[in-house]
Amino acid sequence: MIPLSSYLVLSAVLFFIGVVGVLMRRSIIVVLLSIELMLNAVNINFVAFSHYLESITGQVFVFFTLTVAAAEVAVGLALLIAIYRNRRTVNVEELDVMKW
Amino acid sequence: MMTSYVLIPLLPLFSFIVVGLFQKWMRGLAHLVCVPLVFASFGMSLLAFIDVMRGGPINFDLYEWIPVGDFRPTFGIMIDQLTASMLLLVTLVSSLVHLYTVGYMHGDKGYDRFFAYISLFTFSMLALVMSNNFLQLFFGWEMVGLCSYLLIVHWYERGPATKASLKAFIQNRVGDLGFALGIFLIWVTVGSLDYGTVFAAIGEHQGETVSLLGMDVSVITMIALLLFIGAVGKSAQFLLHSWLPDAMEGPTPISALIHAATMVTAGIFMVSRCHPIFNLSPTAMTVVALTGGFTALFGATIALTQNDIKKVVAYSTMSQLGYMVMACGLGAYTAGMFHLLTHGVFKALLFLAAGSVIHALSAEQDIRRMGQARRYMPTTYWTMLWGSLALSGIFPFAGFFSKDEILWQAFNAGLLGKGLWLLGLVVAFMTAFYTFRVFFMVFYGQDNMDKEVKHHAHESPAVITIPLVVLAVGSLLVGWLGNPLFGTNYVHRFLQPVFHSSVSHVPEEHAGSLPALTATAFAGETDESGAAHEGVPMEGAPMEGAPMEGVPMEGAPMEGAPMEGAPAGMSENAGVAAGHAMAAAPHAAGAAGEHAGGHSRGLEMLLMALSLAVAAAGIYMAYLWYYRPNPAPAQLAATYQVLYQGSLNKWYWDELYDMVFVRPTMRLAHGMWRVADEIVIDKVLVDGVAITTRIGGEILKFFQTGRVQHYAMVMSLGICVIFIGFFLL
Amino acid sequence: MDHLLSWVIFIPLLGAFAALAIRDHQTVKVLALVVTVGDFILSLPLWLNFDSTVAGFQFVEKYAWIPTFNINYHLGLDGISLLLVIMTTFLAPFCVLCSWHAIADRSREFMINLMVMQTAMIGVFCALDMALFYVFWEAMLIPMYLIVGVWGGANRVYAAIKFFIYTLAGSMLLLVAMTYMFFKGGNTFDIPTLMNASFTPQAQFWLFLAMFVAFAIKVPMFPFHTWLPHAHVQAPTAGSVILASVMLKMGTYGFLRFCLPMLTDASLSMTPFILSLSVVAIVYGAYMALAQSDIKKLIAYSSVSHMGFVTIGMFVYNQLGIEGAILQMINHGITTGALFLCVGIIYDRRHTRDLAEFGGLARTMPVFATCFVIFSMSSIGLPGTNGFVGEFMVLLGAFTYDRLTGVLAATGIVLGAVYMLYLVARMIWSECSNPENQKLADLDLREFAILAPLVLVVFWIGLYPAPLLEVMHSSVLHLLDQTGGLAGAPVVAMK
Amino acid sequence: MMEAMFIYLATVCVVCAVLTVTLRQPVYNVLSLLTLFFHVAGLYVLLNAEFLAVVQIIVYAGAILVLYLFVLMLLNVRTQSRHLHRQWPFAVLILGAVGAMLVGALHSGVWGSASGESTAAAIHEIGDTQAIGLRLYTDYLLPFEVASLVLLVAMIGAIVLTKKSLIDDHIDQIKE
Repeated sequence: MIPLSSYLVLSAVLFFIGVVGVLMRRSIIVVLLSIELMLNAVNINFVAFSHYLESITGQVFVFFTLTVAAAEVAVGLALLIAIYRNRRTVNVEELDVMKW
Repeated sequence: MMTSYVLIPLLPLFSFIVVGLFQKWMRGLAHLVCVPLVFASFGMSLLAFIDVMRGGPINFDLYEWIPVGDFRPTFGIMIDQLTASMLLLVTLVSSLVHLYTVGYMHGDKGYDRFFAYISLFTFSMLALVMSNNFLQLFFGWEMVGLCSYLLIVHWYERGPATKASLKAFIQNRVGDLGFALGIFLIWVTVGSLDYGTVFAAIGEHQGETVSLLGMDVSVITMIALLLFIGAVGKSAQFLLHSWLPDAMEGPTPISALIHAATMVTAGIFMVSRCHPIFNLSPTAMTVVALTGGFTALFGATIALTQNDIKKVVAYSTMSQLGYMVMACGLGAYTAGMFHLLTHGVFKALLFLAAGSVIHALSAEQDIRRMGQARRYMPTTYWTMLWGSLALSGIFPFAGFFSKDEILWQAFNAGLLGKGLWLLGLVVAFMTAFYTFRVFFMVFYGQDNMDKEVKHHAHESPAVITIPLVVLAVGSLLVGWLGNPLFGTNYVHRFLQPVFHSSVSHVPEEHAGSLPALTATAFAGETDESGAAHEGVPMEGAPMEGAPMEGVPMEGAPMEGAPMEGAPAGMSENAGVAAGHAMAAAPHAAGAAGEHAGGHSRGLEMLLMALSLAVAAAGIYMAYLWYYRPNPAPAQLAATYQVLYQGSLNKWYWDELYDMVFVRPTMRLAHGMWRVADEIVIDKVLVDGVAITTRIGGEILKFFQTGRVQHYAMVMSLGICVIFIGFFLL
Repeated sequence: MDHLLSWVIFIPLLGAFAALAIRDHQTVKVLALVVTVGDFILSLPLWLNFDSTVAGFQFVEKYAWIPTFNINYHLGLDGISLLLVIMTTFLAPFCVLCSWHAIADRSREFMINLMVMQTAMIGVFCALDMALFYVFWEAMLIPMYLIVGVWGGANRVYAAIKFFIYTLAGSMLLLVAMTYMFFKGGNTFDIPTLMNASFTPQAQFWLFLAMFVAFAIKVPMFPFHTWLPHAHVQAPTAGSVILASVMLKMGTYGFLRFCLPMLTDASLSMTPFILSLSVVAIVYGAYMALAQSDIKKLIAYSSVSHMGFVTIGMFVYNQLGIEGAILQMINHGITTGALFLCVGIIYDRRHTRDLAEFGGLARTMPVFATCFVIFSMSSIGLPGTNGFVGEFMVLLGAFTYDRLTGVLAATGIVLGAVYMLYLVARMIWSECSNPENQKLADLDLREFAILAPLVLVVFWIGLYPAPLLEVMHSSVLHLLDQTGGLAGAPVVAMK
Repeated sequence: MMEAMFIYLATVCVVCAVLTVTLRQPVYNVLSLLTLFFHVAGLYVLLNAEFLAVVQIIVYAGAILVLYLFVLMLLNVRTQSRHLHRQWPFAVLILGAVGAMLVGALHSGVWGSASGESTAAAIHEIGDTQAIGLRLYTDYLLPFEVASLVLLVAMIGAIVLTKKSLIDDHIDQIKE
């Protein structure tokens, strides 16, 4: 029997890889991909808990996460395209107008 | 009927309101309103005077002014003998000055305004003297100050007038501050501001002290001194004197009315009014006497060398006020008041005459550029002569009687009194000298007038000369009222109820307590100062040859309560008062008896002759030096350069005040504003907080790179810190 | 009439809403005048129907507002606030009138601001719920901020921001104190209830400190006063009048309404501190006024000095002092408001407030000069004018409580005369040498209509203040009762 | 057997995740993420969540990642010479440390035991899909509807953001 903690550890590892990805990549696309990764890590948690705590609610929540992820991708990519059109770049570092 | 006396002050107030509101449409006709009303006021004062003489004091309240808890000061009217005599003086001089103004101010741009103000002044002065409590006294006190201010600044376009007005108001305010503090202390001590209550109760607080700069001072002394500070300001006594000469920037009628006859005497009036308080404090009395004496000398020394005709008269006013204050300080209130009344008449005359000269000589005020003026203005010449004689104290003019009265009282008042008597004699000499110096320089001497001025020189019109003549006659006659030699001393007889029964205005039902309190007043004096001066007022009686009746209490409350009545009254009053009365009664009787003796009369005659001689010497010296051009004064001035310059420059008090008060204050104000307020508080402290915030923001803004990954990184760091903290703790 | 108080408060606001719908500037001005005059007339029954024998609140209205936090729409008047409300409504028409021509730009918006302002000001005095009080208290800032910031002088933005942030910073502390009192005082913001709540001495100390800062800034007490000269100088005339006459009273009113009855122990222990600051304010304000060459700044500093008398009067715990303080609040409102109106009148003509530019106005503008001198005398505290009555009562109260305080405060009598007469001498008297001053026109009918009623009030209060004092007695005695009946407070010997 | 499966799936997941984050070419990133998604679906199967496993593949692999690929191709972004952010060593270091701590904590933690009603047997009885559906359309009906709204908004947002003419018109308007 696989202990719950294995899933949790796996999920944590994936999540942190995702965070590192958000922090270290310059391309918006990869940043967005890292966010997907993080969402998936969370999903694993949900499902694992759902299984081990014997409650179907966890799976329902994954369903919602999926919805949010889809929406996020749609808007995120749309923004990406808009940015690319205006700035001709997908480099996060160059997008720094939000300062003093 | 009695309440109708409220009209005495209200008539001038009414004319002020009418003229003030409709000034624009008056067009030089203000006198049609003011003059009749002020004469009506004078008439009513006469009625009141007669009423008081027959029926005793009148005292009633109009309404409560500031009713708060126990503090219930009123506007009220009290006419006792003291007030009645002041009323006559004020309304008489005011009426005459109103009349005089019609001629003097004719054609002036502010003719109507001027009338409005002198009406307001008359109202204020009447409110002051007719008050029955300290707060209304203060009301009148400040209001007359305001009127004085407004009238000094009448010709506001002249720079000096503006400055003089400022000076007058502020110096008066300093005095008023003392006065106000005195009132506060009275309230705290006695719990009332009503004259009757205060004077009745003040004796019970004799032992109490307040601490002042670490010293314990008797509360009564403190009250007396604080009140006296007010008198110093208003009556231009030494230290707060320098506004009075400067106030001569105002038109001459107000110099006569306000700065000679009435307002400036308010201080003496107030001290006399508060004599039950002053009597209880020998310390305060000494201070008062010394201040008065010194002021008399001080004013006289300056008057010797002044060249502005009005300034000379102004300094002489100061000097004469000093006399009166001195008299009060020696407890000779009657003498002080007598001199106040006579001085009011002849000084008003002198001012008005001087004004007439100025008016005739196209506003020339420098006596060095006058001379031989008698040729152009005989009436003015004669009236001024009478005024000068009165001021110099020449028999039989008013000044002679009143001044000698004061000197006689001083002579009888112990060692201090003897010193002051000597001083008074010196001042009398100086007075005679400078008065006639002016007189001779103006009316005789060398004709130094400008051609242009001489061309226009003329006798003043009747509206000006009539008041002069009236006052001249007055200055001849009024002294006889207080004549100690022939007939009755009416002034003493009339004022006696006031100064002998400090609570003459207390309603009838309290009459029983009067003798005891009277005796208290006596006792406070005789015990402390040890002088016999209060015995003096009774000397009018011995003259009459009716020793005991000679304490004729015409005032109703005292009726039937002469000396033998005193013990009866006393028995009803236990406590300290009774004890004092016991001690005082024999003394008073003794004093009366002593003066019945012939030797004091002979002495008095001798002293009179002496002072007359001194005055005559002063006049003669003036005659020698100034009747014809004479180089002697100039030589003398050159020899004693220091003294001459000192006197000419008023002993540099203006400069001193400028250096000690005015400049440092202004500099301190500017400095404090620039440094403390603008820089330290505003810029450093208040704006400093804002600037610090801003600097903080300026530094922190560099953390806001606008790059989302930096933000995320910082966020991660935060999480990291939380984690580490979580695991470590 | 039911809900009279609510009507008095909200009629100006309704007027403001009505003005929003009107485009024409002239119509809005007339509307504003009608509304303010109507509001004043409406407020008179408050006084006439006021039962001066009752110590508690009258004309009370109480409805639940935010039940979650036990916040009520609770209004009422007592003898302390009644006169302040009347004064506010009395002065409002003059503010409208004096802006008639002076505010040429966006006058419609200005009038709307004035009316909103009035609602908030009256609301502050009437609110009996701290939350409601706070709402009005803060609501007042916004129109004032706009009045100074939009219609002010050259440096208006700086002044407006300074004024706003400074007072807001104080208000924050008030909010904190209020919140604390809410929780410790039995989950209520109700002022009459909180007056009976007791807080521990230590809590009182901190509450007092927080409220002190809030109110001291508003008064303004030394050394929190520096926003005042800036705001006054920059504000348009109506703004200055409101600022000086009404807004400064909010601070002192706050002390009377909150600190004295609710935080009795702390008030008592802080009294020496407050009295010292007040004495400093009197002397310091006078000195500052002496150094000014800008007329408005001079009057602004004189306000600091005069408000010192008010704060002294409140903290001497006797009837004379407190009633004197309330009366002095009214007097200062009338007198200083009138002085600012006067300055506005000549500013309209000359567009300068520099003292050096003036002189000899008595010649060209005699009626104006007369009014100005009268108001100056009132400011100096000459007997017969309103200034004297309040000042004398306060000083006598102070002297009764503590001799030294009384003596030091009394020096304000002299200093006040010095700077005010200096102003009068430079402006009204002296030679009319500046050619620009020689052709000045005297007051027109509108300006005369502004000043004449104020002159009458000056003399009325000066000579017959009894009607005003009468309504205070019960409330003030009640307040003294709440502070522990300190009428016979310790008399400290003169040092 | 299950353990072996888990180890395989977990290892591949971690490797793919690392590759996703580190590879230079965006296409490779997407492809490795795709692989990861498949393996996560495998994990779901291990956890008896067959329905979610399928949804994972359909939505993530089938829709989302395809969308990414489309965008990549649409934009044709050139590979950058420097694909890592300057702060990457810090990020790795700090987050590695935190991650290690967290992993340690999770690993050694004691987790609650089963107590719910949705046991494996219970789910088996009606089927995974139906179990989710029952819950979704009863207890979570409102969130479900809100989710649909979110999607709608996202859709409209995406259209508005990407519709070239709209933005340009707006910009033109501003410029005018």
